[in-house]
Amino acid sequence: MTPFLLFQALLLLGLIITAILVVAFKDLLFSAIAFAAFSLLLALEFYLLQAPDVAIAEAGIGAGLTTAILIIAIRGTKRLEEKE
Amino acid sequence: MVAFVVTFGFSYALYLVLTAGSGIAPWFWSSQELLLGAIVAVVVGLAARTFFSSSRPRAGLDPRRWVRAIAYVCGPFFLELARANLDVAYRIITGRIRPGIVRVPSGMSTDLGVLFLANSITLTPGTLTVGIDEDTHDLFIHMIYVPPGLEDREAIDAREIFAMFDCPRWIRRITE
Amino acid sequence: MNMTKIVRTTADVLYPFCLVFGLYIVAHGHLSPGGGFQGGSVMATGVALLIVSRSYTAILQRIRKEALKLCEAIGLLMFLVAALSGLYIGGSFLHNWLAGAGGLFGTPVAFGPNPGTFNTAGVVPILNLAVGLEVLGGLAVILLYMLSGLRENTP
Amino acid sequence: MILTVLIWVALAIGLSFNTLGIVGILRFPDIYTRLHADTKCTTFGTIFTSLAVVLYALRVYVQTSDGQYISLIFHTLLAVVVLAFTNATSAHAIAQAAHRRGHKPMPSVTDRLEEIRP
Amino acid sequence: MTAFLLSLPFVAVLALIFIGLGAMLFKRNLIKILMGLSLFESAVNLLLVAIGYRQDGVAPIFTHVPPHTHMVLPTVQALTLTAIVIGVATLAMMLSFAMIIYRKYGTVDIRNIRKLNG
Amino acid sequence: MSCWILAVLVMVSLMLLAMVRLFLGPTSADRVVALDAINTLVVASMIVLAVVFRQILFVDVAIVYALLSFIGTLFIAKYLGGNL
Amino acid sequence: MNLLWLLSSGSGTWNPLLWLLAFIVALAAAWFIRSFGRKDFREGLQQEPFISGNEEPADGGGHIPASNLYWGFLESLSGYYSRLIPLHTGILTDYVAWFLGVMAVMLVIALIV
Amino acid sequence: MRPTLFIGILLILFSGLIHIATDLSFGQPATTDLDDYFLRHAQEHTGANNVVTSVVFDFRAFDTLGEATVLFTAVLGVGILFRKLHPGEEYEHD
Amino acid sequence: MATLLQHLPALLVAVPLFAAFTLPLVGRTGAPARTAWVFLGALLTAATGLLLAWQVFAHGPLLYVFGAAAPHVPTPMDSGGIPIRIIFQIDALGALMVVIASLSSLAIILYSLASDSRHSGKDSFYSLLFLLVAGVLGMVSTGDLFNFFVFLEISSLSGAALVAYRVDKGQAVEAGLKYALLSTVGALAFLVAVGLLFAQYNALNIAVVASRLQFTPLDQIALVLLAIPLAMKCGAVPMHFWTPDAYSTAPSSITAFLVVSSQASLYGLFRILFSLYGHLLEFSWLTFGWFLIILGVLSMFIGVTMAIPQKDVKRLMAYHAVSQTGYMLLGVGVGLAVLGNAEALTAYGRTAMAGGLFHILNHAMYKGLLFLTAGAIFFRTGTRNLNKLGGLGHHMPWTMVFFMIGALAIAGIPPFNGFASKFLIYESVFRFSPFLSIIAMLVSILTLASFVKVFHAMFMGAARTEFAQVREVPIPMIAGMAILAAVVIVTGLMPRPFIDHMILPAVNALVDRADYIAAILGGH
Repeated sequence: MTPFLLFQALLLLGLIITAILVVAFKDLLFSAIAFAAFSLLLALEFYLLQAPDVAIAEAGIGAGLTTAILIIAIRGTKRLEEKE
Repeated sequence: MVAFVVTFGFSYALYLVLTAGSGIAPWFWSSQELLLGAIVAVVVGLAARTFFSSSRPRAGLDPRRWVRAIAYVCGPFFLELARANLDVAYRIITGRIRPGIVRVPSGMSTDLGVLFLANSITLTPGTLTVGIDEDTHDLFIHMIYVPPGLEDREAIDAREIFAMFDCPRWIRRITE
Repeated sequence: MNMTKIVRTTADVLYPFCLVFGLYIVAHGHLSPGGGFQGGSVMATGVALLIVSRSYTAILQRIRKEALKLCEAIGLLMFLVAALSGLYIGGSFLHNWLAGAGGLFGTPVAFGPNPGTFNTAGVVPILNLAVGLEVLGGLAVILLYMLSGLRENTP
Repeated sequence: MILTVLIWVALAIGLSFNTLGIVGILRFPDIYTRLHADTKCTTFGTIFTSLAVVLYALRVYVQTSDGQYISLIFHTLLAVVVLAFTNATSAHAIAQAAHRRGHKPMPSVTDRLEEIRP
Repeated sequence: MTAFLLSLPFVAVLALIFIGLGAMLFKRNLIKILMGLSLFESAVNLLLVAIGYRQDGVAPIFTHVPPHTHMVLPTVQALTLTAIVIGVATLAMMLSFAMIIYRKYGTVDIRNIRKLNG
Repeated sequence: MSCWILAVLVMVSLMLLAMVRLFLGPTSADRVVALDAINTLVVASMIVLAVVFRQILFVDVAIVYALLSFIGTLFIAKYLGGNL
Repeated sequence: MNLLWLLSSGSGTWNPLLWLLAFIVALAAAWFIRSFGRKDFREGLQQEPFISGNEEPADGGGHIPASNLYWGFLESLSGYYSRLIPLHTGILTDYVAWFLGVMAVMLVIALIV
Repeated sequence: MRPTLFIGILLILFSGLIHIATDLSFGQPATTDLDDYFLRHAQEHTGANNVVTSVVFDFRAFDTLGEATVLFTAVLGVGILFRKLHPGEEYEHD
Repeated sequence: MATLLQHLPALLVAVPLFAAFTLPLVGRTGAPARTAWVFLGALLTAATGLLLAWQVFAHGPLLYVFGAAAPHVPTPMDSGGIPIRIIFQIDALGALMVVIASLSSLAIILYSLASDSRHSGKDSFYSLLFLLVAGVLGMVSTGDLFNFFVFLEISSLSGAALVAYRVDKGQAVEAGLKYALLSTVGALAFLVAVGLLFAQYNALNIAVVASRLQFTPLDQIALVLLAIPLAMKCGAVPMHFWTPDAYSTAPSSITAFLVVSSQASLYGLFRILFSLYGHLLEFSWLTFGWFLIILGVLSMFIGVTMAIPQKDVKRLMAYHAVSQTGYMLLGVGVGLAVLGNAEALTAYGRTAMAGGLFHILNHAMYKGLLFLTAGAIFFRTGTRNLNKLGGLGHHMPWTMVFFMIGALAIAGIPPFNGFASKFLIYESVFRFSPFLSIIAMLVSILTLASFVKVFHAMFMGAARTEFAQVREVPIPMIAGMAILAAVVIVTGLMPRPFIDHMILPAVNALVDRADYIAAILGGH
């Protein structure tokens, strides 16, 4: 159990938690926020896997612009999911 | 034109900071980086001159302001920041809070000044800029601990919320 | 509607910063992490910063959509022309004919770890710039289009 | 040697402030006070961790006089400055949006902003 | 157990793929479905990067590289870059579709978007 | 050297803690606060990881991060304020 | 010449030329029969057509709409269609589910067989 | 009925795709000749220190052209969706 | 000129891309300039494609290495015998698809110059059309897995955008969304498979991966993940639901090219199954051969039975497209099922595959023609509802003739080209399994019945007053339809030269996997 592995395990745990949060939230805005957090952690994971190019791309495109267009789309539609 | 020069200078300085250490030992920058930085700065200057330094562009030409800005960030601002953090840490640990939103006339006339003051306030002593009156440049500040008696006053002078230094004056000297 | 003056001023200050940093990333794409996409997306974020800090009508007076579209088209055509230039020289489509040939970008680099100089890598910096321009224009125009759609969605 | 100790100290300060910030986020009762904890403590903690990195780079630079550590220092400083700047502004933006949305500062003694905005 | 730990990123990839697919199958809201798609996309990106990782490798950049012996595989990173940009393009377009559908149909519930059937 | 990786481990754990607020936060603004905290921590850990990996150039990623995740926060704030 | 036209499948052959010839012959026959018609026919001279003793409804009313064609076919296969058409729900999730389902089935087949 | 079916589909898919996690070894790629070629020759062939960039813009530059095209496609697609229709431009009458 | 001929595979993609990239700039100068530019682009694209195909059929497979100093040497000297760059590998099968795409694109662009002349957003429309063409051309000529993915995305994104072109009522957008989402999910599954293959063999070139393939469980997963999305994209039955939606709401010219696009996916499917995974053990041949056969039979039968009750003419034709795709899957599936059996392969396997591949060409032509006639009807009458149409034969004689040619061809009436390919399929499949052949014939009969209905509903009957203003469509539309009709008649009357010089080489290119690999890696 090297620190690297532990670190990665924690990070991947965080990734999975945020992914579940993205799906689980009923409010789409919360989902978008969780999605931004997911992108952040994913970029950190890329960084950890020695892929800085990908990390920058994920940072710029995933965390920044994807959140932006998600928010615009949520504004353009409805914020709350319908009840089942 | 002035706006372009200011933006050009800012961009060039930024680029030089980014590429510092690129040169061979006695030189900080290699010649290529200097040239490329100039090109980049010209492009950015053309593209961003109407946004950067939209108000009072001539003020940006004064080098003393830049020096003062750096000095302010390293000196008074950082110390205030440290103090504020100790304060907030104390509040976090003890949970002793008394929050409220107060009105602070900033007395700044330029946008940049308001920005600096607002960000200083947000980062420094137990305070957070919540709103701004667009015309009078009055700031609405959320304080984590409103000292008893302060909440009754209509407006609070900006100097009172900084503990050690007269930050508004510093900012005024930088930006106005 | 606008956001507050503080945010607007921040956006104004950060906009040249984003552009400089994006161009830095684009220009150093062959030396440091980054490249066309990354730098382009950073620059596009700079534009997005302006877009978010103002209302849609206000931003259309400051930024021209046509200019961004032109940026995109120029980037793409630059890429294609650089690709076809390899064909003209006698190699193939997308042949990196500048690399190692001397001249502006043709300085060969030493093998192994080295600090790197800017004027290497042949066509790669040109392609980086092309893609950077394209991504800048493309992402910004997408945002503007979606915002324009937003205005029609709200009654 | 002194630099090493300083690095340790800076790192410890940074980490403890980061921790305090997160604890504050979890502990404080309403959005504005949480913003206080977030903006100030994590920014301050990051400044100190970055300071540790800067000190480390300085130490290595003194030993090896390798130009890349200069760029490490500058880039770290730039990152911190940008982070502080954007954190402050985004804290303001969030606070303003929350207030406009109608989140009252829950335990509060006064709310002057409420008075001018119907 | 050790093997499991060593292939942790792949486990995470698998989990993310199924979270994304689950969102696409069980959610009714179009935006949520697109978020699930995006999660799937991210999982694929993570898979691509993870298969290129080498134990103790360094990033494949020769500028200021520390004196290591081996680097991680560059090709998959290049592929991932392409995939990321393709992903954001796809997502932007599909979100625009969703906005227009809301404008025309007044709903983003997937059960009601079925004028074309039979 | 291990102090750096320890610091990163602590920061990743803190991210997981901040995710609690992301999950709990009653309003979306609280969640944005948590996102902001995660963002700051990611930048900090990226800076530290650059030292861990001895890859100086990795700090660029941190700058991109600090610069770009701001845009997502602003979009969310604009949406929350009802301005978008 | 023959090779150019002849299409062989290994067990049978087909010559499009012959079919073309047959068509041409048929056309010729048709033309031939048509030439027996009255030369003095003009538009509008003919009687109004009758359908089952009734006059033809005006303006294409005698045209049978497409839905009414093959009514008997659809009726006799109604059991089949009542199962098949509801499968085409138009719901996006179902589309994805069918895709994933086929993928799952093939995955099992590929891994087990 | 339907959710059960979906869960079944996902379970079967999972049982198949679990091989991704069990068969691939993290950190030890099986064969690396292509990437070793890139790592060895990228500097000499393209003069770029960043091998990823040299792959993206030289060895696999055609993918990059395609990717830029995808972004262009998305821009055109979004534009075509939000375009202003001519007055009276109508397509479907039923 | 000689050098340009040498670079044809690159120009094949570069010309439509160039046209697409410049169109937004050219379009600003005015409508005539745009029309001229579009026409020129279409002409050049088609010319490039046909020239390239001619080269391939005359001189054998073409290789093109992107970015190399010598574009025709697949492996550089210092790489140890592996290709490192993206390689276009166009053999006879690819050339067949290039011919199809070139011919249809020319006809379709000609047609759409008139049919879409009154709509807004034309710059983007033609740009996207060129991008779609470029995507399809790239898909059928690339020899690289990831590059295939990229072109798949280009074609599906531009296709989705074009499907949603008629935004005013929202149904087109719904169809576009469905198309885009399913394509994206499929493409992502494809990408996972590419990742799995890369993780094991560290190669992306199809030939290299094929030469290294060991058929581990991961390879089996990758096979499924590669094959199913492509089967979905070509509209095979349990995953065909997007097809009628997208085909019925898109502009007709686009629909005609979407057919070609889905056949490019079919090409990808065949390429994966034969060239990449062609050396599997025999049971897997049988498995995947039967997989194709079952998909084919299901597609044929369900497609045609779903077509009969339709009221929307384009939706009906879309179901027929599904049904016709079944023939191709059936023919090639029989070939795959007997791939390990050399005797059966020579006896009827190759014939079946020839039928299937010939059907691809024929189907693209006559189905394109049919969709274009449906578009012509819609262009003049403004409705696609069969119950509202009638008596149009009085006003639109040319359209009626073209429709008749297409309908007879799709129903497999001699001497049109549909019969030529169906004949090959019937005869060879009968020797494989008589039952399948009988189903195929039954489906053909049902197809004829269905088109009799359409013909009756659209063209027969007395002239109606509400269509009194309807005239024949403009010349460019007739020209576009005439090109396709001419190809239908020529391939119908003279199938033999096509079979001998285009289809059988394509069949051999599929079956002889070693040649495909040897073209890249050298030796046998």
